[in-house]
Amino acid sequence: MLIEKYIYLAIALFCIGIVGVLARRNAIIIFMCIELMLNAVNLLLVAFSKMHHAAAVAKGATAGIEGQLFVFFIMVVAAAEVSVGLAIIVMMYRNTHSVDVNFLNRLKH
Amino acid sequence: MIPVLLIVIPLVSGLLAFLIKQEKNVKVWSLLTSLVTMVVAILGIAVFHKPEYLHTDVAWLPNLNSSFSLTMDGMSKLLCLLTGIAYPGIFIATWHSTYKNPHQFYALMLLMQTGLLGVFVASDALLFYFFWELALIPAYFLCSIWGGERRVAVTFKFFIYTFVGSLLMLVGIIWVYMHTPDHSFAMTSFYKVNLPGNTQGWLFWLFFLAFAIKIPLWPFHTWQPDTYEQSPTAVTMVLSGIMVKMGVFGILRWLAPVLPVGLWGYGDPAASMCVIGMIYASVVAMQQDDLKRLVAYSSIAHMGLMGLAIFVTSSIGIQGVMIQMFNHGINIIGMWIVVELIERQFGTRKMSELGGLAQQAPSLAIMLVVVSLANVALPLTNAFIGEFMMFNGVFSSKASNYHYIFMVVGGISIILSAIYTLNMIQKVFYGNTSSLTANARDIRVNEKFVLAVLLIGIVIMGVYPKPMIEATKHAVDAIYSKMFIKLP
Amino acid sequence: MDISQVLFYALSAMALGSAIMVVISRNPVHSVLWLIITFFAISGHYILMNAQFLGIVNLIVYAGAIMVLFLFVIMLMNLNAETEPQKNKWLKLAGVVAGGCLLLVLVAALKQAEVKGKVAMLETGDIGLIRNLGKALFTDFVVPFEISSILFLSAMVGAVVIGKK
Amino acid sequence: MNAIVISAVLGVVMMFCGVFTNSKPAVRFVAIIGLLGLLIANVLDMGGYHFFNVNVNGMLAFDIFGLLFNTIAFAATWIYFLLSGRDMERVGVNLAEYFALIFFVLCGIAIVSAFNSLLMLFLGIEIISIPLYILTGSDKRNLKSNEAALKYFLMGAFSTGIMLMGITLLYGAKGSFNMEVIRSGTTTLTPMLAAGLLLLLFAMSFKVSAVPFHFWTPDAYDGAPTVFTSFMATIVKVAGFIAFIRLFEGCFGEVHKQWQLLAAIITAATLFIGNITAVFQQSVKRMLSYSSIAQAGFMLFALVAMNETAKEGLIFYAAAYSLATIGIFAVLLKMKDYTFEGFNGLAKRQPVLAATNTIFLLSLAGIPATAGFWAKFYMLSAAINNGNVMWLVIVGVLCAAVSVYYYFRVIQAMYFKDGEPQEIETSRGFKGLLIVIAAVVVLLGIFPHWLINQLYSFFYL
Amino acid sequence: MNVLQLVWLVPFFPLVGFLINGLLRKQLPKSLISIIGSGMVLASFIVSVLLFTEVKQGNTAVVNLFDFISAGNLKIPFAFQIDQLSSLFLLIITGVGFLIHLYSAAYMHEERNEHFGRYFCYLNLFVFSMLLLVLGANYLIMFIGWEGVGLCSYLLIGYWFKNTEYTNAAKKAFIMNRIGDLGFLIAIFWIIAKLGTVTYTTTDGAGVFDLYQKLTRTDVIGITLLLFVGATGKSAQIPLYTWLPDAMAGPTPVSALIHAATMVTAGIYMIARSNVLYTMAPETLSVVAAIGLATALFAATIAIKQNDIKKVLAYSTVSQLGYMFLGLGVGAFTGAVFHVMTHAFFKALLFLGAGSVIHAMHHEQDIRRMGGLAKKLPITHITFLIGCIAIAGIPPFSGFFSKDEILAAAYTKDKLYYILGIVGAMMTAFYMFRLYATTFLGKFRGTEEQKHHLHESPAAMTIPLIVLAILSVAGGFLGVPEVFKPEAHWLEHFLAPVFAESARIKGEVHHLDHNTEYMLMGLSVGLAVIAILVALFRYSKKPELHEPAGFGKVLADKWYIDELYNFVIVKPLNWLAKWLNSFFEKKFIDGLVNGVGRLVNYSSRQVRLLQSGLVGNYVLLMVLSMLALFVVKFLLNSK
Repeated sequence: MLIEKYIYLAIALFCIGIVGVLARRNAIIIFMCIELMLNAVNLLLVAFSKMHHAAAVAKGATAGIEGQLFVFFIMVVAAAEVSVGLAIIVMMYRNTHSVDVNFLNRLKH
Repeated sequence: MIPVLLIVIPLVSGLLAFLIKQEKNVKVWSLLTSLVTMVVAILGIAVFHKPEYLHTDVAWLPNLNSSFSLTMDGMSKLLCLLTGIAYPGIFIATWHSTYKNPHQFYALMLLMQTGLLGVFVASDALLFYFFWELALIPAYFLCSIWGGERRVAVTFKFFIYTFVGSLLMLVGIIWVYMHTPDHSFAMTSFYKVNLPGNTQGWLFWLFFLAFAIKIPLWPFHTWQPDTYEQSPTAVTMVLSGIMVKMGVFGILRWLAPVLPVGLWGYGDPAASMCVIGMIYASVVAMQQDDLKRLVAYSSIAHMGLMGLAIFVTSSIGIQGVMIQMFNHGINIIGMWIVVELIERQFGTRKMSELGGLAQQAPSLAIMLVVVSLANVALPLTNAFIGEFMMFNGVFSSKASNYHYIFMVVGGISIILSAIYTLNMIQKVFYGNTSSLTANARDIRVNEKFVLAVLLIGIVIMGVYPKPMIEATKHAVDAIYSKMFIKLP
Repeated sequence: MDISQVLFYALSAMALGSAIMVVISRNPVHSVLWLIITFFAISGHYILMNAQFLGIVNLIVYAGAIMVLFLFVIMLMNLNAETEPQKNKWLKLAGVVAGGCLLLVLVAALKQAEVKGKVAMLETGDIGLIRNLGKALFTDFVVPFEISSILFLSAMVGAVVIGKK
Repeated sequence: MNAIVISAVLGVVMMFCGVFTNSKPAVRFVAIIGLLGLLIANVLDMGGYHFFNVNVNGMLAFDIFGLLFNTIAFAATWIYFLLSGRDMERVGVNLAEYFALIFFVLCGIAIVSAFNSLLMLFLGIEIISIPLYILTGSDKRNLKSNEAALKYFLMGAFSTGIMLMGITLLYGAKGSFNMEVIRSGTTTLTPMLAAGLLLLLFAMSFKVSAVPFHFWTPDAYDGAPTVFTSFMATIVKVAGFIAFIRLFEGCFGEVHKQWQLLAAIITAATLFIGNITAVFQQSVKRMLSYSSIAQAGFMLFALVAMNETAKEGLIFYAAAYSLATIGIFAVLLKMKDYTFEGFNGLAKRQPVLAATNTIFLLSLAGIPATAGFWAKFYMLSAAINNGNVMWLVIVGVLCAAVSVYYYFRVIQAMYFKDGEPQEIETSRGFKGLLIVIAAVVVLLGIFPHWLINQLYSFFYL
Repeated sequence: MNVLQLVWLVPFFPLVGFLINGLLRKQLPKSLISIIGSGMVLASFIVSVLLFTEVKQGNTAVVNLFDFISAGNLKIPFAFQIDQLSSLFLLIITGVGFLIHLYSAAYMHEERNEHFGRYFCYLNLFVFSMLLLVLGANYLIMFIGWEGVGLCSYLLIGYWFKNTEYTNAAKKAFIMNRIGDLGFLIAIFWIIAKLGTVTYTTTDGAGVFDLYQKLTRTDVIGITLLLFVGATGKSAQIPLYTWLPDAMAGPTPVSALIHAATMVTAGIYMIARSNVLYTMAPETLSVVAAIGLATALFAATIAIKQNDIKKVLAYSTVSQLGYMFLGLGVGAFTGAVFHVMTHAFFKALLFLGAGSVIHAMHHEQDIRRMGGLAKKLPITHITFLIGCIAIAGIPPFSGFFSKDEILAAAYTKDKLYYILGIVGAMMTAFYMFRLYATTFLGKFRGTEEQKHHLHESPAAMTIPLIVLAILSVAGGFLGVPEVFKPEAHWLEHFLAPVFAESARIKGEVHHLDHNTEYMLMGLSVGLAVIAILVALFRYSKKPELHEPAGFGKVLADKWYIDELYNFVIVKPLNWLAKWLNSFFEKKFIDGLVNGVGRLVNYSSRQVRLLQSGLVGNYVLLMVLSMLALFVVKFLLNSK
């Protein structure tokens, strides 16, 4: 499979994620869209990892492995982030009974 | 050694003054300090005038090739002397003024003196900039705490305005520093820099702005009348008598010899600003009712002449500037003392509310008249010598194509200065007494003493200027030769 | 067009389609479900590229754990289409346009990418196997591995600080 | 490595401290002592005493630059603990946890000052960010704190996504996360490299709150408990810069010319927006957060100029800026009213606070004889030395002049205005410490190289 | 020791007097003050006489006191030059000066002690400055004296400082003088720029008058014109004359000394001193002659309708100064100097006489309220009459000789000059005798009280009158024209060395033949006598008491020149100042400066709105900026 296709796909997913962040007001949905962005990145990383592996397969069998490990770490971090992020969102909800980010405008100017 | 003492004495004593709580004590303390400083300055000029006494060079920032290097040369001598003399004079003359928190007031005054003296003796560009800014901070606090009604806003404007200028100068200094042959901030290295013409052109404006704002030259002058008006008079004396000289001094020491091509290239526009300023300030001065503002505008006019004399580049003009810096300092301090005496006694500086003082306070009147005459540069007063040389320099300049026009138009300010000065004398001293001045009393002994010393100085320097000219001669030659040597 | 290509396109379409649905679903619960479908599609891609471990982990961690957490929170808050706040139409449009432009710009920028024409190897190569990954993880990548533990610790402490009444 | 391990351990220790003791002074004491130990360990690291010989496999690379920065960051944090540690108690009950989180942040700082792989950068930044999200929202009942935390978190996560995309693109182009590999052979910016670079630039700009990625800063700083704002706005922020410089010099140093303009644009925008917006603020706290953006603009000069002067200057800037800002925040923490009016007449009631605060403000404004002057001096020198960006230098100095406007408003309030008497509790030690810091600021302002020379000479022992 | 080396004593004495009187004016009694004041001038006079005897033998000297300004190539010593011209002026200044000091002692007796001291201190300072002016060996020293006398004039005009009108007059005098001074100053710079020196002449031929040939035509015309601008200021010529009539606000002896006898002749002295340069510039000389003549006539017309005794004399002074310039303009340097001398005698006499009258009339100056004073004030009357005859140019009084010399030279130059000059002379005779007749003849028209107190002045006042009267009568014999007696023009021979160089340049001068000269003399004397008779006839019985109307009013109001100046210069200047101060300065320049501040404030207020508080907006802005930077990188900067 040509790498461009993966690139386009990943970018498309990434941008859909961004649009989601831009277009939604629900903090949880926004957060989910960010997760979508991360997944786009993961996909692209794996694709690149395979590409580099293919290019270097003659020289070293493990070339490209760091891409996949990076994906692993991204997942780890994402998990950590989610735990903290959801905690914050829940805390917010407890205080305001809303997850609408547009209500978050006590701090401005 | 001498320049170090000049800086250290007021600095240490100023810091100590913060701790002296009694008003009387702190006054005595600062007076003594200033007297000691004066003696040191005089010693440096008269007794220990060998180079080894007058030059200090201590490593400061080896990584940047900047050293704590101080030199009291021909150029700085007169200004150090002026600062040395002015301070005791100011302290004595304002002895009866009372300030809240006097210890802070006097401490800041002494710290300001440190900055001023530092500017005059620094022979390292970075050090110069340091002191340049340091002189400003105490001035800011002095004006803002002890000034008049609008003091905070006015002083703030003054501060920011000058700060903008000095930051631009800092950029210029760093640029030049990068291009010195030995990558050093030392004055000697700066003088060796040979930059291409167009670079010198824009660098010229960077430096020029800083100095023009400080001097102040038209149209950068609007901070000045307000600040002078709002500051306590003792501070105004320092500001106008000494601090504005920093600008002129800066041009002579750091602009003209370093960027001669820039100066040649843009001398005419700069000089035009000076000339316009001379006329403009004189005309505006005619409309002033507040004594302080009047003196402020007159100072703008006079400083414009100094700028003009430098920007048209002539040896005698620069010589004139050198001694005029001193003379103008003396005269304007005299002027302020009189203003202060009037304000303290009558609580107003409005000329329209005064009048007839000549009957009630003849000594004051005489002092004011003589100082005013020096202000209009009447012959046999000190200012005449300087103005004569400066105008002469302008007229005979070879660098500018418009020097005749500059001189003639600038000369009109001589007439205008007579108009506003005489108006002032008339309104304040002549005519009938007003309700305020009916019971005026004459001046006290200490004030009389300071003024008398000033007057004697004014006349002596006006009659026999030779020592001053001699003292600055070599400095003038040095600068002048540097202004020409690097012509492409 | 061989089977892997067919699969690729199918999975891509699925991923994109469900991703769009995530964004446009009014009901947050639906969004979560669509996102899970997206993750499945992406896992499919991983497996297609012979990165089985990641494919599995993706399903377990993301679809299984994280998304459940989301769903749980949404349920907890009782969010649904009615409570869903609606953004100003223009702002929404601006968001879409901006995102679209970004897509265009990125695509334009990467069209001439230096990797153009290279192939991402499908189904072959064994770097995606647990054995290889594990070996690398505990040799070359042991430092980041340990450090990620600090990350978890801090997240844990954080969750405690925030969550504790 | 000393710093990374020990700070992590200290974090854990603090966690357990919270479990085993309820005595707040004890917790604080442990934290202060621990941090001192961390500082010493780091200095020893500089001197060649490595406690942990870990094979980092090219993931980390310790150099003097990073270690020096660590030292400064730890020292600043130590001062911060001493000055404001007591004020943390007022935020909430989890004092030990706060300290633990701060230690984790320090661990992240130690990582970002030594990363050699983009993976470590990512981890480091996350280790810094996640505790900060928590700390921002640690005042749980306070809606502003909640809001700040959520905003910070959402935007932070967003920027993490951007950064990861950037890293991915670099990986695609170069096949490795190692900075040396990325750097080697990069003589021109190919499209993918350029795209990756841009995305990384955006993400890092976000972390250092450079305009136009600064939007989170005022809100997060304003909403966060003031005591943590102090930490975030100083130590964390300059750590971001260290990472920023390290990343861009390490990866794209060779092609500096090709992205200099972008950096310059961002810098100019940061200077402009930061300074201009600060002018109109009514709250000193919020003003300080804009001021931190403005100061970031100056620190970005290091990125634009990218030479030795710039790096040395950045270290200096870090120290000068952190010291002054921590000092101001420490004073601010004692105030009940964060508006400018709250400072009215402070000089009469608390001359020491007012005087030291004045020195800090002068330092921030870059007045000579304070450390801040040299910070700006180095940055300007670096940019002038670079020569291509004179316009930026001029913008910089004009903005510096604007900065005087808002810094001096505080001075004006303290000295030239009369205000309502308000109770301010200060201990003698607090005042003494403030005086010491002010003295250091002035000392650094007069002998800027003293500190650096001391550290260097120690290192070369 | 050469007596000439003592020249510094001449200004030294008045300086000492100035210092003593100035510092101790409150302590010393009036008598001592007047003794010191007058005595010092007398001492100067004695030294001047000594010097004069030396100079008469043909000895001249330049005495260097010390280096004044010495910078670069420019060396200006503080030096005195004693030669024929300066020594003559010394005699006039100190001699007449002494008499006036003496007179003042009595005249000012009513003043309070300290003011009396102040008066004498000013007066001494004036003498000192005037002596500097004439003694200076270079233009700069002359300029010092030049400004110095201007200052003293200012101080003395405003002596009664309570009166705002007086102080206005003083101010006006100073400012008008300053305008002239600027011209003088520029001339000095011009000379320095071209010749590098301002010393008149040196033994090694490096002075201005030695090197004048190095000057181009433009230079020399420019320099002389500018010097003349200075002269018009000091010597009250068109267009700068208006200060002099106002200067009569000062005490009368001051008017006599400064505004008649000495200071105002400084311009003549200066041109006479620079005769070489002027001879090189015939164009300038024409200008000088034209201005001089115009002033002479113009002022005379005004004098006809003035009713203030001092105003009449003031305009008469302006007019006479015009004659002197006419003399200079037509090349009769000696004649002009001669007229300076005789004018000093008779005009001082007239002023002092007027002072005596005013003294007697208790400060009444309006001649319409006088009349018939001849009997009450006999000495004043006689001496005043002598003064009038002298100024009218009736032989053998001094005025005749000097005026005639000028008119004869004018005739040689251009007959029109002569005709106009003689018309002026006629008018002079007319208004002087109008004054005389109205004041001394007819009936007394003052109040009873004035009449009661009317008495002759004390001896200290009358003695100077008598001495000056004698001089007015006899002074003319120093310059008896060649026609009467060959070689009798002592003054011409005495001054010949001073004007030798210009005489050489001019070459052979065409002399009038004796018949023509007699005819001219006859004509002028005849016309003057007619004018005198008409005046006496008209005014001795029925003086003109009503307010003048028609053209007379124009004359009485001085051709409205003051109003014109006011309208053309003063008002616009004030208006400009007001506009600059209130609009340009505050609104424009300061407005710009403050505008920058306000702009910062304004943009702050606007820019902070970006910080809307909404995460969506923030992210949108971030994405848009990312887009923009991508565009910058990839489309604009696609390297």
